Amino acid sequence: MLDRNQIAKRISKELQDGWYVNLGIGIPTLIANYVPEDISVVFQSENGILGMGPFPFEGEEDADMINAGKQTITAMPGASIFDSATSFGMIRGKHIQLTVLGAMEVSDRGDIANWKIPGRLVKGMGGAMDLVASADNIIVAMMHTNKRGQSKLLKSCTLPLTGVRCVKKVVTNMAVLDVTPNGFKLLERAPGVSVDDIVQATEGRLIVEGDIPEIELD
Amino acid sequence: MLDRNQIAKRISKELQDGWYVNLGIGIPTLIANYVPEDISVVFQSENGILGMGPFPFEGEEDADMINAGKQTITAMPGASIFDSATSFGMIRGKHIQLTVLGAMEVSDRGDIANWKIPGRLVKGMGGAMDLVASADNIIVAMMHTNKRGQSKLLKSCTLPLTGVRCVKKVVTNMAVLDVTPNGFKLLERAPGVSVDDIVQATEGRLIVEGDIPEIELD
Amino acid sequence: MNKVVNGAREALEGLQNDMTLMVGGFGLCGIPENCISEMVRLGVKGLTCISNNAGVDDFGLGLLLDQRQIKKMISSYVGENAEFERQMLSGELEVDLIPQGTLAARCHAAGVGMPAFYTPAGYGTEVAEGKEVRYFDGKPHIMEHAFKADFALVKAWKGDRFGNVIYKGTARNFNPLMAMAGKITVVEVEELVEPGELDPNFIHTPGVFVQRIFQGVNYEKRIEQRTVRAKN
Amino acid sequence: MNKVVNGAREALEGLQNDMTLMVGGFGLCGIPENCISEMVRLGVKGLTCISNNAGVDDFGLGLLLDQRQIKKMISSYVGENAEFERQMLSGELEVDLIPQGTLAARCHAAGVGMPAFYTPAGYGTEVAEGKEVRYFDGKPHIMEHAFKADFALVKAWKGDRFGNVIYKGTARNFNPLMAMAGKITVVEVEELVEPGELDPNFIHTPGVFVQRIFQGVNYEKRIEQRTVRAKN
Repeated sequence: MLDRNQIAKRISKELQDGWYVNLGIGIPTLIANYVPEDISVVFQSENGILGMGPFPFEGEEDADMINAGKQTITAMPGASIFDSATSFGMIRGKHIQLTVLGAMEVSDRGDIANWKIPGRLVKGMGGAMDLVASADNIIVAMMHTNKRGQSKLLKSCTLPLTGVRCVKKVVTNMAVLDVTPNGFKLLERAPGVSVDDIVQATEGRLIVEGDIPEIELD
Repeated sequence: MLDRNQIAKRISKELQDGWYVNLGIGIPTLIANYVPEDISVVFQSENGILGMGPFPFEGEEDADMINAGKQTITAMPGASIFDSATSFGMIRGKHIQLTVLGAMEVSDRGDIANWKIPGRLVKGMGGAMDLVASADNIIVAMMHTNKRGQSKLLKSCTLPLTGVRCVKKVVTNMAVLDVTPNGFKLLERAPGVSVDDIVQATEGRLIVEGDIPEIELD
Repeated sequence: MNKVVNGAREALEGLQNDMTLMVGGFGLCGIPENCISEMVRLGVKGLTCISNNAGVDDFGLGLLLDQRQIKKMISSYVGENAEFERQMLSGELEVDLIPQGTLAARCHAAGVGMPAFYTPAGYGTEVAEGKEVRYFDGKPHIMEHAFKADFALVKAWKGDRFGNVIYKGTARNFNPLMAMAGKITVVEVEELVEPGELDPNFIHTPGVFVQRIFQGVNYEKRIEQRTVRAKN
Repeated sequence: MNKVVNGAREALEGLQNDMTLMVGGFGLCGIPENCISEMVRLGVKGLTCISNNAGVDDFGLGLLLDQRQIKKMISSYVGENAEFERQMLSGELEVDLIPQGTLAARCHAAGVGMPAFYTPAGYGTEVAEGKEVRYFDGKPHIMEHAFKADFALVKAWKGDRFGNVIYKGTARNFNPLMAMAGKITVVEVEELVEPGELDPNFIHTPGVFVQRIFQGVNYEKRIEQRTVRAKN
């Protein structure tokens, strides 16, 4: 099984030099810690900055410099700042090469649900619906099952949707899977996790072809 | 009869303190020379500047500072520069209080034709269609009749339209007229021009009520 | 031309019960603190607020929620304060949740005189319910409309008496969009400067969009999530 | 990340016959002089050019017209050169005239992923022929679509190797809009600077929109209407 940091590290291997990347809250945020040293990527925060840098040093926080998670941040050399319409213009206009989001459920057609649980307090979708409706390359980072052990990779989402047919890849604590027209295609399995374990933990259509290698983290 | 400068001077009396104003090419451009001293207005040029100032001094021309007529200009203190989408955003969004344009024909419903003569070379509408479709306050500055003595204030325009039901006021060499639901309403007549002269020179519906004062230019 | 007014009280003249307001800011970053305080003092009620978030319990729009001055919130992300939750769950407060990019675009559209546009955001979700769906290049989009707002309340960094303003850092966010969209746009700035002091080439909001401007006072600029790294 | 290429030749790699290009500038102000010269050298033919104007006889897009490289112009105002007139009247050149604000908005829409929008401009005129008309608040609007362009050729003042750029004065015009809208956006700048030299708070076009950037050479920056007043 991978932990949250290992999921982030595995996803960091998908990054390519020169990409602009939007990372959601939670596990996706951790990916910034694992960018391979030989490539350079630019992080967008949808509240209006490209070239988001690390957190400021203590005492250097600026209330006017935050990310979409409302955390204080810094700007890298070559950063740019813009309004929210331009920010989502970049997103809708497909200028961002990769979006990584958390999810409550993903369907084997690539539908995603990550904003609302009926009966519970709804906080809103923020920028998630714009991101999933627009980006060509969406990776979901999440646990394979929920706290009750039920699969989060489903035939159909049961929760209200955030977007339809948009997720391209899912990286969980158990596996790496592509979303294909015929369902989830198992690509890699976590160390110590068997194909059978994954079959058991996946409710949606699952394609297993040939030998499934272990996830490599280094 | 008014000359071109007098038409401009008469229209300048319509200006109000604090207004943002877009002046078309030709007679409208001359209005900038007659802004009353006790008011302040800001001129927009739709290629992307608010606060257009006078022409530069000889030797101080800047190829990167032009107006929509492609003339070299200067910027006033408090000017701002922006892209063409923002510029026409101001126009469509009704943030410009007055637009003054020339015209080939105006109808008594407020239609305007000023961009195309079939059979002649067509240069394009530039920003005129956006301006007339958007502005709430459009004044046309033109000669009352064409070179063959035919009225340019018509029942219906004969030339391809630039916009429909948009002109609010017409100031010609002969008269000042409002466009009302019942046609042109004569407000003022030029020195030496009789009401009868105006009736003769106006093909569209013309409302003449009571005494028509002479245009005052000072 | 002088759009300078003498503080928030004069800036909000004409603000009445049941009006619709745009309120700039993202979280607590770039919010019009002076205008919000003045609305609390005024006690206007029944407000509809278009704002990305709804403040926290004792700051930002939370102050208006606390006094039950807001009838409806139009936001993309809310619920970071307990009173908001209580009012929403009890049905006292109407909440219209819309995608953040659509929120931004609907403000922008209002400012630039575009009554409607098509966006892919929200297609296939409950956000699309009742809305026109249309395919462009084989991809479904939904039609969204420009907002209308009686007042836009905007926070900027510096501004001049013509209403030209600039923003600082990510405090820009929704502010320039809302500045373009209010019937009356009020801007509060940290520093009022003379016309000519701001470089015309780097104005974020041209004065044409602004009706009233004033220098704010006592900015708290509270930080919601103070995250730092240690210096070694 | 390095988007810097070694001049116009490298910047236009992949530019082929029959492509659609956006070309920045208003009149001769803010036009990509280096890219235009390179296109003449390349001899690409059958181009569709989206550009507010079409240059003059011996400068700007007039240079491409002269070599009959342009099949179609999409502009708001043209005909300031004799060869253009000749080609248009003889039917060699297709010309699509559209309102200037609509031209700007269709570029912007392309950049921000909005496939269509409604504008009042052109309603009731031949521009509206064949287009959907829709009433908003009782006022008629027509539906317009985002452009598509294989290349956007942009002229800026300064830029860094991430593609962040700023424009100078009214040479901005259509350039930032087109920069957002090209499948491949090429920016030529008067001065290439290091990342960090441009203030992040005052970038006109964030680098994310730009694929290739280079420092141009030999700018002529011709003035179309030199208007001055005498010093006394």
